[in-house]
Amino acid sequence: MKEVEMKMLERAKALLESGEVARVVAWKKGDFCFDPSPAVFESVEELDTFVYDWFCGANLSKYLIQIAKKEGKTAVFLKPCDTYSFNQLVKEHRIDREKVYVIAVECLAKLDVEKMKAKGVSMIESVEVVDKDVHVKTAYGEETLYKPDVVLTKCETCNKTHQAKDEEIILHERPERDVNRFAEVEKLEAMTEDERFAFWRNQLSKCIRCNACRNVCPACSCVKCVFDNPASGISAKANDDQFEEQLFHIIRAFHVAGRCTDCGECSRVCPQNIPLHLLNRKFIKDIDGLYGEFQAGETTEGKTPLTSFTEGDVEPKDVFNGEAK
Amino acid sequence: MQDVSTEKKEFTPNIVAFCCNWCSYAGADLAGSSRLTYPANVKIIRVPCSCRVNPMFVLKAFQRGADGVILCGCHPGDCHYVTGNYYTRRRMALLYSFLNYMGIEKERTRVEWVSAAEGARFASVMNDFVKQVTELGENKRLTDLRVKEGE
Amino acid sequence: MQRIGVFICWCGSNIAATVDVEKVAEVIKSEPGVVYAANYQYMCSENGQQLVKQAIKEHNLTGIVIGACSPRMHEATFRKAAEAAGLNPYMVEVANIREHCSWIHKDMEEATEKAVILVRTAIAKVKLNAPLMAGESPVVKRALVIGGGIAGIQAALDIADAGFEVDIVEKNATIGGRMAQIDKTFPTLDCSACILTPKMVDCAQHEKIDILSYSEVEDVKGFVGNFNVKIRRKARFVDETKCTGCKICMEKCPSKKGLNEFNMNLNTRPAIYIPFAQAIPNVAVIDPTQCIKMKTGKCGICQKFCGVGAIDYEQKDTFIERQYGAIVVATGFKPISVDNFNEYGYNDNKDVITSLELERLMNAAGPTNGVLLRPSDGEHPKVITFIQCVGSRDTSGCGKPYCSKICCMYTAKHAMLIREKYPDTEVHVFYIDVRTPGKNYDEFFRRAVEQYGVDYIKGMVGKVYNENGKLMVQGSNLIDNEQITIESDLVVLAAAIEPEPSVRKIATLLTASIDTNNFLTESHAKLRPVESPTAGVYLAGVCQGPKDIPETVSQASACAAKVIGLLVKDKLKTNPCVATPDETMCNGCSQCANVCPYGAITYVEKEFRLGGGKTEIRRVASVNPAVCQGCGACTVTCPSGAMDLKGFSSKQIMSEVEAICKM
Amino acid sequence: MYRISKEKLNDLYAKINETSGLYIPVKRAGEVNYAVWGEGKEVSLETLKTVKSPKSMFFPQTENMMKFKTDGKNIEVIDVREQFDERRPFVLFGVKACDYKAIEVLDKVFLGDPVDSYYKMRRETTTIVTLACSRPEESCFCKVFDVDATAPQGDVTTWLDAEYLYWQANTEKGEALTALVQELLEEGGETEVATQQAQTKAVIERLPFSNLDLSRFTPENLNALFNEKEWEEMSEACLGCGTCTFVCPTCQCFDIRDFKTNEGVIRYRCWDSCMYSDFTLMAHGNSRTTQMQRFRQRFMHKLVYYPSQYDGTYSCVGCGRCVNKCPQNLNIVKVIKTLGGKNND
Repeated sequence: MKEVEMKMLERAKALLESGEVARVVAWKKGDFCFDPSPAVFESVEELDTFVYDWFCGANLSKYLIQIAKKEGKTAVFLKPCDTYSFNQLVKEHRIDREKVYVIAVECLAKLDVEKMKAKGVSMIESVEVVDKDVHVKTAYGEETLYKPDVVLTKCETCNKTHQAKDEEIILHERPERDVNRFAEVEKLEAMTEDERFAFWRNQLSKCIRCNACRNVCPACSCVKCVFDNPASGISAKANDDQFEEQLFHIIRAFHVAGRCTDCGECSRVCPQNIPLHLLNRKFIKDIDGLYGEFQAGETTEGKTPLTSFTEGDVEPKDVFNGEAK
Repeated sequence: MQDVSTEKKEFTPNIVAFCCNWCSYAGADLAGSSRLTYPANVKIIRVPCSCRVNPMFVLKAFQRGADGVILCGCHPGDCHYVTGNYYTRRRMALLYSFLNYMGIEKERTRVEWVSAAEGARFASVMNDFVKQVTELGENKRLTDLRVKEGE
Repeated sequence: MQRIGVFICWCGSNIAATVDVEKVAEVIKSEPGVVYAANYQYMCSENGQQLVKQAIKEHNLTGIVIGACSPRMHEATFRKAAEAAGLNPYMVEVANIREHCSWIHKDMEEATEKAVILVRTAIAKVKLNAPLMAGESPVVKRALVIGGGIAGIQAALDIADAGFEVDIVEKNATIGGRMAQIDKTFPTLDCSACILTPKMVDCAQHEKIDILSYSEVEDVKGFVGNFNVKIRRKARFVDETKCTGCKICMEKCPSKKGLNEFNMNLNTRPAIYIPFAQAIPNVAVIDPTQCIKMKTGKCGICQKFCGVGAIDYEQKDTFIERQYGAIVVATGFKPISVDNFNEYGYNDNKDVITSLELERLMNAAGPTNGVLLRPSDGEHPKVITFIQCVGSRDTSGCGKPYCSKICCMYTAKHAMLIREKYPDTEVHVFYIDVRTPGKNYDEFFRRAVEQYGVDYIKGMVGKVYNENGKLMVQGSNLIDNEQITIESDLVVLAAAIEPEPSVRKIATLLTASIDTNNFLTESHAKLRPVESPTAGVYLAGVCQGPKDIPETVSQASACAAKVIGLLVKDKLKTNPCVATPDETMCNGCSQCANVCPYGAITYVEKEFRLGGGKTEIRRVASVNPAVCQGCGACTVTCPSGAMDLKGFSSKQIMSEVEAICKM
Repeated sequence: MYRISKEKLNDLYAKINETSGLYIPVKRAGEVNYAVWGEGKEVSLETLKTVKSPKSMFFPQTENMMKFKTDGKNIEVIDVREQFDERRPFVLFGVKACDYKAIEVLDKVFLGDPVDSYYKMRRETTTIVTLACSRPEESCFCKVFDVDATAPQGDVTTWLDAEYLYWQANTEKGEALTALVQELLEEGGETEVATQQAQTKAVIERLPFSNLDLSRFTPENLNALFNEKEWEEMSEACLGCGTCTFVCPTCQCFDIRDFKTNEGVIRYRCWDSCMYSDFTLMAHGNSRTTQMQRFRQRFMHKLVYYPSQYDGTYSCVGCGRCVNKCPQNLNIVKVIKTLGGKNND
């Protein structure tokens, strides 16, 4: 990762120096080794704090909606999953593709510090990854964690490849894996209605309506969200009732259905660790199963499954009768 | 309701039916002019096309205590607006499947295509849906308890 | 503050017998916002409307709710009444307490309770209604008639006579349609060509009519008053402006094996041809599948002989675009394929023919010059058996469920003509019922039976088979309750008719709805029978439903009257219940345009103030209110709810939901 | 000082529950939050940081303020505070030192003039049992705000080690609660507690954020701080979500909204966040139109405006929840380090 980071830094410097781009969207160092933040660098000097490490899980594409409107070209480092969001935003005319210089960077899965802490590691001082071993130095000593246990949930089943690039910095190809991203959805589908209801009640009752999932979501790019708009008839600032906990997440999932690229940011940012990606994945799974495989963000053109149809589409009642598959 | 209410009988579900103006609403009119009966707890909201029905409306109905929501439109291919019901079909197939995934009883939601000529079918669909929801009982999972506060 | 007036109609006893209308009015009086509530026997009557008007004025009402029959019935009536009293017509809502309440419930208490809820729901909605103003759009004073059969011809002539430009688009090389193929017409037995061709000539000569033959509608954009139509002028390989119709090319053409479509493929024609003698335009056309020059590159005889140099083998399809204010669809019909009916042996026996084929065999300009000779051996048939309802009233799935309406009459006509011309011929007709409603129709049928001695047999035919060169027609005689077999020389099938298949494409282009049998749907079966639900589109002839020539002509003239009524207007009022985006919330994602069936949504770049002196340019949706039909597909696609529908706003519908759920 | 063996804690909870409601860290669907105790619930006192702070005991995320009952055209106003008398007293159990300090911060706002009767009622009928920290982590910086994590105040203070919960009443309310559960308690624990306190203090000294410099956050520097150009850069990654404000134990902003019921209207208040774009939306427009302005507001309030109003008390207690939970790793520590004073470098 260090090697990749150096190459990225080199390119960022070169692009800024040459004036080819006016700014670079990337990550900057935090106070620890595990808390980088998205950042905009506008000069070579600012790049002092540039970082690209195992904790750069944030999807930078949504920032481009505003940033790319600024004068000049913007360079951005995008991981494979981020490129889908980027394409979807280009498709929805939220980003002018011409104004962005996309540098595709390798990912190899990012780490989730909360999962590491949950393994009992605290006072982390440094982290090094060698293959599937995560070597952690802490104030209390050294520990080694098994990487697949502590990657971000969104990285667990990721098989995405770069869909947009003007150039790439990839030193290690992530091997193609045999993963089923719908396994958890299938598990829920196999439950009874009562069990599913109990599962989601339990999860959604934790929701504090902080809107982190919505605000981080690249598909939630509305100028004004219905939930913030008193005129919409469903706006609310808190979940005053269990119904509202459900309403918010149902409507949000529906609004991004067919547009959600499964970037998994919603689950990453949820302070209560609600597996929100399982909501969006249900829509993705249904769309794939009922209307043919569709991956939002693969292209920057064309209609989405919910803005298209075929005359022979499955009838809603047959979805339940199992005749649809 | 104070003035014309009757004392609480056994459970009668409250059903909201969204009907498109051109086919299903006309079908309901035909059911009426043919004097075909269906339970009074079905209440119809007229929309220009089934594609006007936003999932928000469906959820709003459940929030306010509806026990079942049924959406009726022209038969696929016969939409007055050519393609409206095709979008409805996809939207509602996905929405209802999703609600069920959240643990909401799938029997509470339905989509039916009823043409202007199908008065009898309109009545029978409503009778059947009311029966189905009655068997299911009260909507407890997707209702807002505040709504009935003070009753 | 809202001042709502509520009017509960008794509809005589239609509502009042099941709903306690007085109680409803009484209960509703205490609803917040309601300042006036009344009930009356017939709200739609002159007096009832007067009551509404008076109350609006006296009580200064800001909105009214009528509890009455379906809004599909009288919404327009009450809107007009409101407007007359100075209230915006869109401040009216109708609670359907008849079709959706009194007529379907028996228990008075229950029905009354429901009526109250329905009225409350309408009140909840009307409180959120906004006064709407109908927009205006200009009217292009030109009409398009699609189809050049008798329906199209009649409509075009009537419209043109009123002084408006009309274009007839006909997919075939000539106008005339099915009627041109018919020999005689019932019930008068006058010669079809004799009454049709003068009308065809009138069309050709009318200064207001432009005939675009051998052309098809390719694309339709726009809306009532302002359709933009793209028309494909198919390459006929003959310059229409030069060809004089001299027919030398037809004589010289060495390829003469093309099937003559006009004669129902019963004989052949040259590769270059004029469909029939009276064709309009009287211009040849080359069939590229038969033309030797076009298939092999060698020949070119017609070009050599054409005195005016009209032949152009290189001709390509061309496109023209024209604007129209109104469109008449008159695409007509075709007989169904009888391939599905193996039992009648049509495909196996040359002497089993359809009625339209018989028309050509009887016609002086037909393949046999009007002498009735059977196709197999050219002999005079001595015994002819007609079979009616082939594919009509057929619920088996092989044919059509509807009655084709014209077969009884034309079969009687055929039988009569044959008996008249060849009295030695025996004519049998198998029928299920004989349907002859119409002026002088039954008399005509009776003449066939009584004067001409046609043998009508009530019963169905089970099988037609060939035995020693004779066609054995095996059927049942229901009157005598016996199975019979008739040894026949010729069997004529009265095949059902169906809409010309190209109508599907036309319907899609026009966004006109179509029924399960592919007939175009009229706006109202009784009260608006010639209008399509798509504004500005009118229906004439069989494309709308089976009908005979007089009916077709009536409908065509009715269409013309409607079109004239539209074209005389300089401007049209548009439906104000259209989608409208809140630009401050729109993010220009294009999802709405993706689902709009009318192409009513476009995008514009607009500058918005962000506060702090900053501005931002954003791409936002813009709806053409004259094109939008108000379906609302876009509103649901828009996640931010920036797109809303006037008259059926999200807030209105949700308030209705709330009112309904509050039981 | 008393102690109770950890095995008997459930009995303790049950005993308290006999007379009072018990609000205690409970694990649900993997996360620990304060919740009303009940038999079978998984109590997790060991959890250092509940996701939400215990402030919701006194200042719930949503709270009904009054109701309007409509009947035809008549409206009746119902004061929900009249139902307060029927409410059970509560014991808030397991409050960490930082969170207890946060309650003091809230008290200044809600119990100062004008008194918030809703808050006051809840506060008065609640007995607070605090719990000392024994294993602080890198995101903790309560020491910066003079909080002693090893000796929290409250009506009762407790300490937890591998075997026992140690118990010491501080107030009359605390004594009363002690009397109630006396039968479950035994004497002892001073030595163990002292040892634990010493150990924990040593860890706290070594925490990376324990020595942040706040010296620049004074009323005199208000304008200078407000106009710092760093706000722009610090806030550029801010999503404008409400996570920091909703997990914060001292954030106290709320909105008042109406909900339409079948019978009328419920007027309730609910937490609001200054990070939200429409937080300052008023009839005339919005006075904070950029995320930078909102971001600046939050930290200026915590570190400058609040202390100016309340005798220098900061409205941050160093619990570190925002450090852990911000989706993009922005937090008050980064603000303090950037603007707080020279000694932060």
